[in-house]
Amino acid sequence: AAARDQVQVAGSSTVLPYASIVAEAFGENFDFPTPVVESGGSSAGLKKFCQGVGEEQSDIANSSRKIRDAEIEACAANGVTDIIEVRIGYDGIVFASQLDGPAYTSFTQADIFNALAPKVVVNGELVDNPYTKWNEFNPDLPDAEILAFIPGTKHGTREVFEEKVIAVGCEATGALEAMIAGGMSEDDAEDACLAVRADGRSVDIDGDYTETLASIDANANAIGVFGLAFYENNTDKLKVATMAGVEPSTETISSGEYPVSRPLYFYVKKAHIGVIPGLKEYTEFFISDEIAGPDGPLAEYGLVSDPELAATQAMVANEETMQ
Amino acid sequence: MKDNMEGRKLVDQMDVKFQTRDVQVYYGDTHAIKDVNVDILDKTVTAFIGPSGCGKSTFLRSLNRMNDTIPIARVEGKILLDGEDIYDPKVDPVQLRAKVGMVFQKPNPFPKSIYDNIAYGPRIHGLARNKAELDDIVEHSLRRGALWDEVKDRLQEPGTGLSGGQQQRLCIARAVATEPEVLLMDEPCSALDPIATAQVEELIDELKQNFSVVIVTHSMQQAARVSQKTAFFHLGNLVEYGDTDQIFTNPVDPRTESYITGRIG
Amino acid sequence: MKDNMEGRKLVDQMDVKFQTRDVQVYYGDTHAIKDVNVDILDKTVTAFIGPSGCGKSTFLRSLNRMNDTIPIARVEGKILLDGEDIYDPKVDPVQLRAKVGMVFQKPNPFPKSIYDNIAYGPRIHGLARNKAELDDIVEHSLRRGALWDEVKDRLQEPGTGLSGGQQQRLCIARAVATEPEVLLMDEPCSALDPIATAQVEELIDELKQNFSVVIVTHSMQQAARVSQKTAFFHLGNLVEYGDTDQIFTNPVDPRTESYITGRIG
Amino acid sequence: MSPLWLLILILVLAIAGFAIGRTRAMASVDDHRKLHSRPNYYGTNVAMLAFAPAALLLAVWVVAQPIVINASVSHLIPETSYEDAGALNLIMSDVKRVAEGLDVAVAQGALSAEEARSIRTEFTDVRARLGEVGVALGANVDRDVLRAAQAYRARAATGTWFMTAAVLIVALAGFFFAIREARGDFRARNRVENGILTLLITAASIAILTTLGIVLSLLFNTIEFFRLYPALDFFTRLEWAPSFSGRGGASALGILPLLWGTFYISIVALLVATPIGLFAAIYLSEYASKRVRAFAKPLLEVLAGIPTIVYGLFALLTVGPLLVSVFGNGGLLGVDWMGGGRAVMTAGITMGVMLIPFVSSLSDDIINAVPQAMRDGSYGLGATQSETVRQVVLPAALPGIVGAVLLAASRAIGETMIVVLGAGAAARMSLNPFEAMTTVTAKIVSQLTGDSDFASPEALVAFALGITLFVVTLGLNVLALYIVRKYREQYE
Amino acid sequence: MTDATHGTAEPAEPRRRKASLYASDAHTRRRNAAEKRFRAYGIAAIAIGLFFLLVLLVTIVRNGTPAFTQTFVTIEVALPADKLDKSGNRDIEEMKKVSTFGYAPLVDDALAEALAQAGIETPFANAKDLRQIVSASVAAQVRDAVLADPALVGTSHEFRLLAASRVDGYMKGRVTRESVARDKNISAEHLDIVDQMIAAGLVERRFNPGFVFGADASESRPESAGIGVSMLGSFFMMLVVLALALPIGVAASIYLEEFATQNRFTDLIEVNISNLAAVPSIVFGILGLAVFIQFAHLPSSAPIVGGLVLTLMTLPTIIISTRASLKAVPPSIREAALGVGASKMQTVFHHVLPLAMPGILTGTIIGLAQALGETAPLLLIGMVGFIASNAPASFADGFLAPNSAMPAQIYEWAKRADPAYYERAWGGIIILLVFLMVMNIIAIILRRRFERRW
Ligand SMILES: Nc1ncnc2c1ncn2[C@@H]1O[C@H](COP(=O)(O)OP(=O)(O)OP(=O)(O)O)[C@@H](O)[C@H]1O
Ligand SMILES: Nc1ncnc2c1ncn2[C@@H]1O[C@H](COP(=O)(O)OP(=O)(O)OP(=O)(O)O)[C@@H](O)[C@H]1O
Ligand SMILES: [Mg+2]
Ligand SMILES: [Mg+2]
Repeated sequence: AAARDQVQVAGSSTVLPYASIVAEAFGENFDFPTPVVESGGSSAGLKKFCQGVGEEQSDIANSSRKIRDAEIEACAANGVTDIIEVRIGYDGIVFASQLDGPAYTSFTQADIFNALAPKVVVNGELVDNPYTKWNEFNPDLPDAEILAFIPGTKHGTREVFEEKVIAVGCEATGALEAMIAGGMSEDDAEDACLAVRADGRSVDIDGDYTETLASIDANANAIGVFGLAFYENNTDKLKVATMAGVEPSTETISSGEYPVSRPLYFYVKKAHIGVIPGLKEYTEFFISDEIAGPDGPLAEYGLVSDPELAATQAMVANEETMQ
Repeated sequence: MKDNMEGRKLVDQMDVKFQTRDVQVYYGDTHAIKDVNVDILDKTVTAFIGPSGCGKSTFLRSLNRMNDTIPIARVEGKILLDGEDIYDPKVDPVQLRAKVGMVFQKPNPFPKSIYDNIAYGPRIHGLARNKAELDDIVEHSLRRGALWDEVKDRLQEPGTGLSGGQQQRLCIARAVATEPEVLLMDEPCSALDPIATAQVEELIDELKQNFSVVIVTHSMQQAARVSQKTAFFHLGNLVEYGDTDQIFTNPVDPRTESYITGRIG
Repeated sequence: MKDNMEGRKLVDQMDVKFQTRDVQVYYGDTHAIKDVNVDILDKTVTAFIGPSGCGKSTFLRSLNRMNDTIPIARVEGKILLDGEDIYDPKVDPVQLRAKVGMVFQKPNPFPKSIYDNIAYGPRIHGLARNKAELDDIVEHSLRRGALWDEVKDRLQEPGTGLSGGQQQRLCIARAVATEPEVLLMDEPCSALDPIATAQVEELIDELKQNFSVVIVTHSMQQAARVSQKTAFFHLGNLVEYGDTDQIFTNPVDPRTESYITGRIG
Repeated sequence: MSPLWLLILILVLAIAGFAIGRTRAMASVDDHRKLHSRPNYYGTNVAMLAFAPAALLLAVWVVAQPIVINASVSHLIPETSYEDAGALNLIMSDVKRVAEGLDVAVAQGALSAEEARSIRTEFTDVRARLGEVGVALGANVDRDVLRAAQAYRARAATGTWFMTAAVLIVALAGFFFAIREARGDFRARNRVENGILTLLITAASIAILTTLGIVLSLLFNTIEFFRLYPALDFFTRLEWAPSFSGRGGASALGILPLLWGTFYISIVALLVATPIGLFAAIYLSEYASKRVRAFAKPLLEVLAGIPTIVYGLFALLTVGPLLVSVFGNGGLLGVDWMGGGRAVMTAGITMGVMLIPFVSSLSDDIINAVPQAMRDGSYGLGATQSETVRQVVLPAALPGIVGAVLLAASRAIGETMIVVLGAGAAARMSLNPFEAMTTVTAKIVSQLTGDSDFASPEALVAFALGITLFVVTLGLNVLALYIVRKYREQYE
Repeated sequence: MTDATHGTAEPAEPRRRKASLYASDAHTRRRNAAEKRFRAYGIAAIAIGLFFLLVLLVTIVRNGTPAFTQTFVTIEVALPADKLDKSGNRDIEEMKKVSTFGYAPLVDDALAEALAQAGIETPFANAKDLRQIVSASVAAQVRDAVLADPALVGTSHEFRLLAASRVDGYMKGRVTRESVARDKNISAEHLDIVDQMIAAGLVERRFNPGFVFGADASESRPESAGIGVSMLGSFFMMLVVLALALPIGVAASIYLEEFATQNRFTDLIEVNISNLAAVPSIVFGILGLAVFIQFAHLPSSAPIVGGLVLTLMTLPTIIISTRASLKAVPPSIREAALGVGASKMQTVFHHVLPLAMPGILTGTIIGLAQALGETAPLLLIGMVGFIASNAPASFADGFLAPNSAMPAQIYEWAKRADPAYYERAWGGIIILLVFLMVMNIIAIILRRRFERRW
């Protein structure tokens, strides 16, 4: 078999747009061939990545979450030990509704929890969620039927949604306390907090944001969960909701004002650096200021650039691996 | 409508079943039947004889519009059944075929049980009110087809597993079961032994009491035995038609004579 | 190997073509042929007669192993062709069938042109060196099958578009074209008019100069005319086998007599 | 000689053999009619014997040689440098990579053949040299590895040499053997046909191999899954709710709601596709003019070629809202059965449309193949065309039609996109066909392409789902086979 | 109809005797009504099928046709030597050091210059703000042109540049002034400029060959994405599928239907095959990844692997349909051939197979259609994602070099955020369907030739 001459990347479909922008620019500006960026999910990408070291193995795994310990172990078992972790920036997670739909302007995490949790606190008591309209628990919200399209359990976004929205809301509304008071252990209660109602007002979307968008299109009152980049490309159809009064944007997210976001990563196999042509160059190019900086094409597309980019650049330059 | 009136006018004898006027049948460009005019009488057995390939089957099939199923076949002229033009657009070929039954030259049992083969016609025509009646019809028909004794123990076995002659009798029984007014039989005894042949001939005799039977046969003896009228076809033409006795003893056309005495084929 | 030796021992007369010993044929549980022992001679026409459904076709088909194609059929006993057991695993049924040709009871032309129907056998057996030779074979075979005059202008038309009798002759011509040593004919004249029948009988006569012919027929007259040996089957048993003259004039078994005189069927 | 060239060589030999065998057979008799088989069979026999065994040997050799050499070379690695078989394995893959790297380097001229044989880690940075030619190495090359790699190359070269010799010998042996056989009385046809039969059997066993492959590629991960997640829960739990937050066993991964959704949606799809497809087939083959048929049939087949994503969007944007406007709250019927556009019905109907050609086209061919004599027999009894079709033609065509419907059912079970977009992602066990449900297949895809930890039960469950679905459909197929056998009717 | 004109209601009489042929009795009328109903069902079935087809096709065509045209901006771009080739000796290696980031300002300036020449006022102080009018790919386009012909340096050259997707969307009516209000990628001022540029003939919408023949592009520049390369990927995969699935499928069917004696082993194969048809396609992807890539070490993302996986996936379809049509050939045909001394093999290949051909071809058509439109298994063998390879360099490369496939490309596009990709996805579907039709036409013609009744 002839030697492979292009960088092979696999993994998260959330990172894919950014990776493809970089790969394209890389192919245009370097003598190396354009890297191949496969999609298929963080899980599949990391699995491929951890399959082993060698020419037939992939060089980079894109991931919309941090690699897990179990995965690092699995990697090590296959001889993949030296891994460089590169954080490329943050992905903002926003709520948006139809352009002509009601305006959701004063959301808090508690509102979302009240709307979507199976059990909520009403008058200090934990009851089955009785709400059918938003203004039933928050008069500032529109008089509209509750219908939310949230990421399905396959998506990493769901985890962020659960932890940064639902869990926070659970605590804020006092539901967590009520559960513990009702005799649940703390762990169980935290678990129970994360559930969503199953009566059809909360709809899981296993597909992509385009599917959520199509669903929103068909339901005037509905709100959906999107990535910031996706929203910014579809302002002609979507109206974004504010969270705790803050409108999501690359600025508010990078400053931390807007609370719901998650870091995006890619992982590089150190053993391949220096042998796969262009690997190091691609890695450095990805996080260069020109690309990943606040004025680069990635930010333009919707990536919240990492304030600590310089540290990451230094780490890559030194090929520092995870311990 | 006009055709219809004309048709009715033509009926002068009450015992004429089929009248055909200038019938032509084409297969694509082949002219298989030419100018055939024949009156087939009721309560009579008519035999069609003639060398192989002369058009007997073709003509027979045009009497109950079975030629409709051959895309390239085309029938011209007029065929009247009881004075009504069977090619009239108003005529439902289904009803026609219920009246004019047919036994084909090649036995073609359905891939069903023997019982279902026979019961098929009565069922679709609603001839039986209940299962018992249907059983009766099946038994009666198989008996008439001289097959009952051979198959009475295996009525549920497939009809396709019968011997050639048995299949032929099955098809006869199947045709008889629907009680048609006219029965067209294309060489019904070709695969039968003399005894079975005799039984079928008996059946034909019995049928003619009430109905009209047309039979294609290659056996002069059989034609002479069972028919009252005989039509001799040659190369698509109806050469001679008349009383069987007369045809066999004193044919008018030299071709008929040659055929009967075994000189042309 | 042992079978084979034994087989050779059994050959005492040099002109025996087929020897069958205790042949049984079953269709599933049906015992269709029981204990048939018969010696079929070379350069002789043997007629199989018997009532419909008695097993003539079944036995005939077991002579060239056509029964192999019916999954439920099972043949037991020994059938020797020129002293060799044709059911021996070493025997290639294909070669056997090339030697022992067959005309089936129901005409079954290929859905191909008339020419290709005839030419198929010669082609696969490599009987013609070139197109001209093949043309010759086709013409010759069609002539022997008494069909040439009727189809010579339409050789490229499909064989399935022929009349019943024509199809039968086509199948005869097709079988003859491969020049088999033994020809098994299952009611070859059932759909033929007397003249065509006479021509086929002539062909049979001609064939017997060199080959062996076995013919199933329901016509006593035909059996008497063409055959030298006659076998009479009844309910799966070979009731009587002997010289045709003797069978027809002086049958030994009462059943044979009843059948020939038309009393049992 | 490289395997490819060797293959070409024996192919040439086979072609020559064909011509020679043919000629020889013809020359061996005075009249070619005396040949047992047609001359081409003799030629083919020679070609076959010259080619097939040699090619087979070549294939086996190409696969086996690395394994054998691997085993012999691994003895060169001192036992002190690894702890277990796994570690040795790793080292050996390094050896192979170095050996291949040296090959590449030689091929690219970065190293001379002599250098490749003799370089030493003490004097050369092998990793760097190989990196120059683009060969990925995991670590610096140590002395033993390089020595082993060099041995590996040497043995591989010897092996290739032997292979060339052996393959050529076998090819020539077959060639001459068959040439000698090419005589008039030889049963060439039987030999060739046996060869073809072998090919046919091989083709048929590919199905078995595929099955085996599927089972094996799912099995290990399935076992791993059941190590992490109790099998009893998986098979009996009525809830499907994978969780994300690393809460361990808190995920509910019961297959039953998924299986229920699979069958519900498939049945709706079949209820749509079978009657429409069957009636379309009947109309096309029995009633339609040649013209209409020639035009409508391929058009319907386009339905099978439209990418499923289009159907998915069609379900989501058109069928779903339409159904809601009929069955939903404030709909035409004034009932409130349907909450949202995503429902079993939505996906089922859309999938049914996609499956129409599976039923219609295949059935049409089968119905068309029923002999005309069957129809004639029925018409002759005064049956109408529809009676003929229903009672004679369809029963005769039944086995084929069942095959077509089964194929459609299979497709329905295996479909993802329409389910995800039409029926939703939520697993539910309900009888209401207007509720959202999901299928096993959809979940296999989503768990495989999701973001969860690949070593977690949430990701591994995809494999268990796959194998379970496999077993379930196997059972259904056995049942179908049994039923078809029972009702099979054969004409003529 | 007949019954209507002669509709004298006679009592239902089970045995019709001497009734006129012109008048049908009640029973016949009932049967004829059933007949008409039956026929109507047939017509209705076809009508339903064709109706859905029509709806789908109209949707596809309506959504997809805009993808075939694209908005272009035609301007002169000055290529100053001091920026592009500082050393001045036209050394390619040297010139390559200037990246697209270096070229981008040239295009900005050229735009400003062109506007000035056309007398269009811009509200922007900075030429860089004009960049949003043209595609992000233009810098690369100019750079490629310069590197291909270094003599251009120091001159001015006219380029036809792709307009940005927002501008294109404005031309196509997708982007409106209201929607632009909240869009950070373009502003109303840009649209004003574009309006004037149209008037000045600098901007035009024309057929876009790049869409049909080009390669994929990244998320940020939908205007330069094309389906051509993935079409080649599909083409090479279909070659593999056709070359393997058809012969193997037919061979397996022949064995099972004509030669195999019925025993446990053949039952096993039979059940296996129908079961394989029910295996979700993604599982074939798992198999392909394990067997072809990890075990056999074939390259990942390669059409050959995709072809092999799709072959395995298509086989059951072809086998099932082939077997059904072999079964439908009447036994008398086989007997006829065996009777003249044909071997079983000859019987099958000379008579049975040609008669079964229509069904085989139908299976092939449907199987290939399925294979051509399948995405899920490709996901696992690395053919879905951003694989912006160029057209394969050689025939062998077509099988081995990383490539995507049409359905994967469409699937990817459909997921992307920019609505311009949505239109391209539908456009891709049109091309996929055309590809499918072209592929099937031969089979359909062949099938018609083989069709006959006996
Ligand atoms: N395929 C079959 N399956 C089951 N039974 C069969 C099959 N073929 C023939 N039989 C039965 O075997 C017996 C002998 O049949 P065979 O066809 O040999 O009769 P035959 O003597 O040729 O009669 P005919 O003169 O009517 O052709 C009959 O009872 C028949 O029903
Ligand atoms: N389907 C067909 N297509 C074309 N020609 C046909 C078709 N059927 C019959 N013919 C031709 O029409 C002529 C008459 O055929 P027909 O079947 O009526 O003869 P027949 O008198 O019944 O002969 P037989 O006694 O042999 O059955 C023959 O020349 C025949 O070849
Ligand atoms: Mg006839
Ligand atoms: Mg018989």
